[in-house]
Amino acid sequence: MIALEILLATLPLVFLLSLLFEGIDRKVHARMQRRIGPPIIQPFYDFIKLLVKENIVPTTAARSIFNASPSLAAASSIVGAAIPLANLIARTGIIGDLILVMYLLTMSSIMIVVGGSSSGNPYGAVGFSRKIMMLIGYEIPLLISVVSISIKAGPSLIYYDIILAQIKSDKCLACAYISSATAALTFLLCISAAVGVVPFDIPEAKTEVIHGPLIEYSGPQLALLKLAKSSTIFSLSLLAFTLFFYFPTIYELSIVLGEIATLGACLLGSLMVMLLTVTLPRTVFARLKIGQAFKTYWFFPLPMAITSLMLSVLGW
Amino acid sequence: MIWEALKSLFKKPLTVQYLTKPDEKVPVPERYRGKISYNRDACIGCLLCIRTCPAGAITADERKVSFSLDRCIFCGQCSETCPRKAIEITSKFEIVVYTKSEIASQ
Amino acid sequence: MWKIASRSRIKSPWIFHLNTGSCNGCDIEIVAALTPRYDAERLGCVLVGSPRHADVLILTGPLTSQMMPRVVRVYEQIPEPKAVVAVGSCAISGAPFLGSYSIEGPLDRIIPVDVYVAGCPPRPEAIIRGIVTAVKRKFG
Amino acid sequence: MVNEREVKYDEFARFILPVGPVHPALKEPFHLKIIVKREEVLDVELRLGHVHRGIEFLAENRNLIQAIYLTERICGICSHSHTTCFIQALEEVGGLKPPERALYLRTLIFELERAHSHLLLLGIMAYQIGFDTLFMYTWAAREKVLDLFEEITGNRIHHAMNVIGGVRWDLTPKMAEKTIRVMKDIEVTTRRIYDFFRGETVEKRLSGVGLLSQHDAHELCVVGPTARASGLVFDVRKDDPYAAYGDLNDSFSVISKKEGDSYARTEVRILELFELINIVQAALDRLPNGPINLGESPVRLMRRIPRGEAISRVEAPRGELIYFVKTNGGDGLERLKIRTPTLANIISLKKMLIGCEIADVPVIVTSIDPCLSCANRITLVDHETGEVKVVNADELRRKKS
Repeated sequence: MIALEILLATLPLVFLLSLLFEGIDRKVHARMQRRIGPPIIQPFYDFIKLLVKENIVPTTAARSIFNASPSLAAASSIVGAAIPLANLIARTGIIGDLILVMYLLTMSSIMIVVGGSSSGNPYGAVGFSRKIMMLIGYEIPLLISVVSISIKAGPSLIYYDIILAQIKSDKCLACAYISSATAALTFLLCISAAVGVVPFDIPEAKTEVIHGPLIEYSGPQLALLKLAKSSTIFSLSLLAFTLFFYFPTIYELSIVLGEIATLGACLLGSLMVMLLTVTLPRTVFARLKIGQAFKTYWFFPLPMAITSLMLSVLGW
Repeated sequence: MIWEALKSLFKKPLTVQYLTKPDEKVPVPERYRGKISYNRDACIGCLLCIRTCPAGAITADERKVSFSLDRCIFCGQCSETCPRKAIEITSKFEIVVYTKSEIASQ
Repeated sequence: MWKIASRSRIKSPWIFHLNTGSCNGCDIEIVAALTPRYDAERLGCVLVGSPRHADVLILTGPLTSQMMPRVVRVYEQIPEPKAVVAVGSCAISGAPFLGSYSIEGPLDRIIPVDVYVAGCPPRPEAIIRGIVTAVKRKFG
Repeated sequence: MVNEREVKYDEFARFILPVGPVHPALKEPFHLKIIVKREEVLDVELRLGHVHRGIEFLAENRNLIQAIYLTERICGICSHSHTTCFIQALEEVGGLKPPERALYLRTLIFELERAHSHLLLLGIMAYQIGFDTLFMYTWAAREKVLDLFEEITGNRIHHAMNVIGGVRWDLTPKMAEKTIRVMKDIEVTTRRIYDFFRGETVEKRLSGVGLLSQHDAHELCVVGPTARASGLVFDVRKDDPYAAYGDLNDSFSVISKKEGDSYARTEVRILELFELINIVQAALDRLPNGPINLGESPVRLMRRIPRGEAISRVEAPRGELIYFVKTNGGDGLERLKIRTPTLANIISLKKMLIGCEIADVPVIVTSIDPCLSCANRITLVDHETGEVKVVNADELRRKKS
């Protein structure tokens, strides 16, 4: 199984890339506020520092869940990011891996709030109820948009098949079909809620619920949770770019450097996606209230996702 | 707001790179009330400064005065009260110390 | 390995700020240290909301009797290793408030303080310098 | 059966959420015990006193000059208002009349302080709703005002500008020029900030939140921008002019809004920023020449103040500030009583908070611009009988020992 080996090899790559992406995000965010901002490797410093810090488990916490959930969250989101990256490198896929990735990413964000609510802190509990409400809001349109794109590309639930479809038609899917363009828009709109950054960071709002689920975590546990969050950002922006905007004509030009050029271009593209969907909204919007965020998602992305699904079934 | 943010992205940051670039500092104005300096020879021992110091940082000491700078609140009242200008305000503001007694020597 | 750890600690001091009865002067200067002019984040400083995440505890104010048990609790909640910075004259000695019935005297009576930053209030530059000095001494 | 289950669910969903005394939304310690049901706030219990430093008691044991600096350190944001108010009372007792130029300079610093305080509040407001960029922009503009303070008075926060019978530092023509330049800058920035505050997301978070009707505002005796946002037109600068406000009466008008929500309270502050720019410009235009204080040594002036009492009030950035001063004829105070604007406003929080969402709590608390270091007074409430008992300093000391 060469694919498994590649998958294992991608894990450290995901770790590095997601922290690097977070560093770039913070730098650009700072520059938009006319500050210098932290150095790009700042997330690495933070991660290592938290790893070697003391770990405190509050006496009120349900110990086993509290201890297990950060590792579970980090593991599932890193694997969730590694699968698409490994498939992109190995140029293969297994049936249903797209569903697996979406599931793992959701799992990671659920694990974070489960751990938070097991800490026994009332703010953790508020964070939990808010996160569940947010999940209902964004998860449905997100999944529908993925289903819509997979219908267009096959229909197939293999991640690499969708990329193959784009290579075959020599066009990115979002440029080729109206339904895919709508699905792409939905997906992009959902990213900032799925990763929980400012207009939708309601479950972990610092000034309202003091980081919500993260409140009682310290040291290595917190490092893992932060890693889970940044690799979710990385994974979702990579997915968004490769599923919808994979421009095959550009990548397949250079045959000599083929693999590396393709990968590099994909990463650059997903960086752009991240800057557009994570950094920019968190710079220019204020945090919404839970009711408003919920309404936002049910009024715009959900109808859009359903439209795109219908259009793709109709073959547009 | 979006335009503002994007424009700022390409503007020079407002940051003064204190500590990360040598010799870069926000300028200290002339009137800045920093650490006080005491000229013992000019002092005539009228003890008026002790009466007006709001923090009780000045104590009598052999017909002159001595300062416990850890209590100083940098109001500059002592230098204003002093009839001989024996107490002067300097513009020194970076007083970062490990123990309280070091404040006087910094 | 140890070198990397201590370098990371120096490069990423997360701050928890606690007001123990200060007049706001030092508190707004601490916040001002994060704003574009001074931008403490370029040195890795982030203001966090929960003491569990913090490395550096910044204390301002002369320590009122109501805040005393809370200061101890917050201090205990911060995971090791930690540094404590006392900002402002009140935090150092109690300055103009000494002698009041509700002041429990200088901070270092109840918790160990690593670095004192004098001033009333100190300029944001001095506060940044204080944080950097504290982490260098404590974690370096 | 169904009923029982409903009741149980109700009890499950209802829990107590402590806000403070240590909370990132509050820069100062202050305790709110909030009983919430899911996201809704059912009841609020307010507790103050975490930053009570006993300043009134301390001032009674010090001489007048020391008391000036003590009142300055009541609050770092409105330090000049406190000293102005205190010194006005002293001057009234002593029958001292500060020269015209001193009054104008006091007014100038006063308005600059209002500018810095309002910009600060706008920034904090943006920070509370998670709008970091707006917070950064606002505070970057505020830095310019602080630079001005540093240049004129020698410190960014505690100005130490007032002395008995005048002011301590003069304004050089160069500084006046710079002030005008900075004010023009601030006007431009404030316009931009106003646009941002009118933007979609911010308005969504603020408007309709924390309603305080005109009737309630009147009943609860709120002051300052909080009252003016609820439709009460009341401003000490206009109604009972002090310092140079009598002469500058024509250069500004009192801003007032009818809505009474958090957005109106924020908007009043933004519009007041424009007004105060006018005041500063008018004050600089009409600045008379002459001495800036009575030219006597402070210690001698302090001794000239006889036994007597006076009440003085000013319009601090947060509202009406009242000082009652009773001197003992020596150089000390017999009694000092301070009624700060936040103390008047903070009671209205309970009215505003009940029925809102958890997410609105920091917004509402910030919208009255609480300055808790001003507001802490000791009042003990006996929980069983509900009896309210005010404890004086002597009793407290006995309790401590």
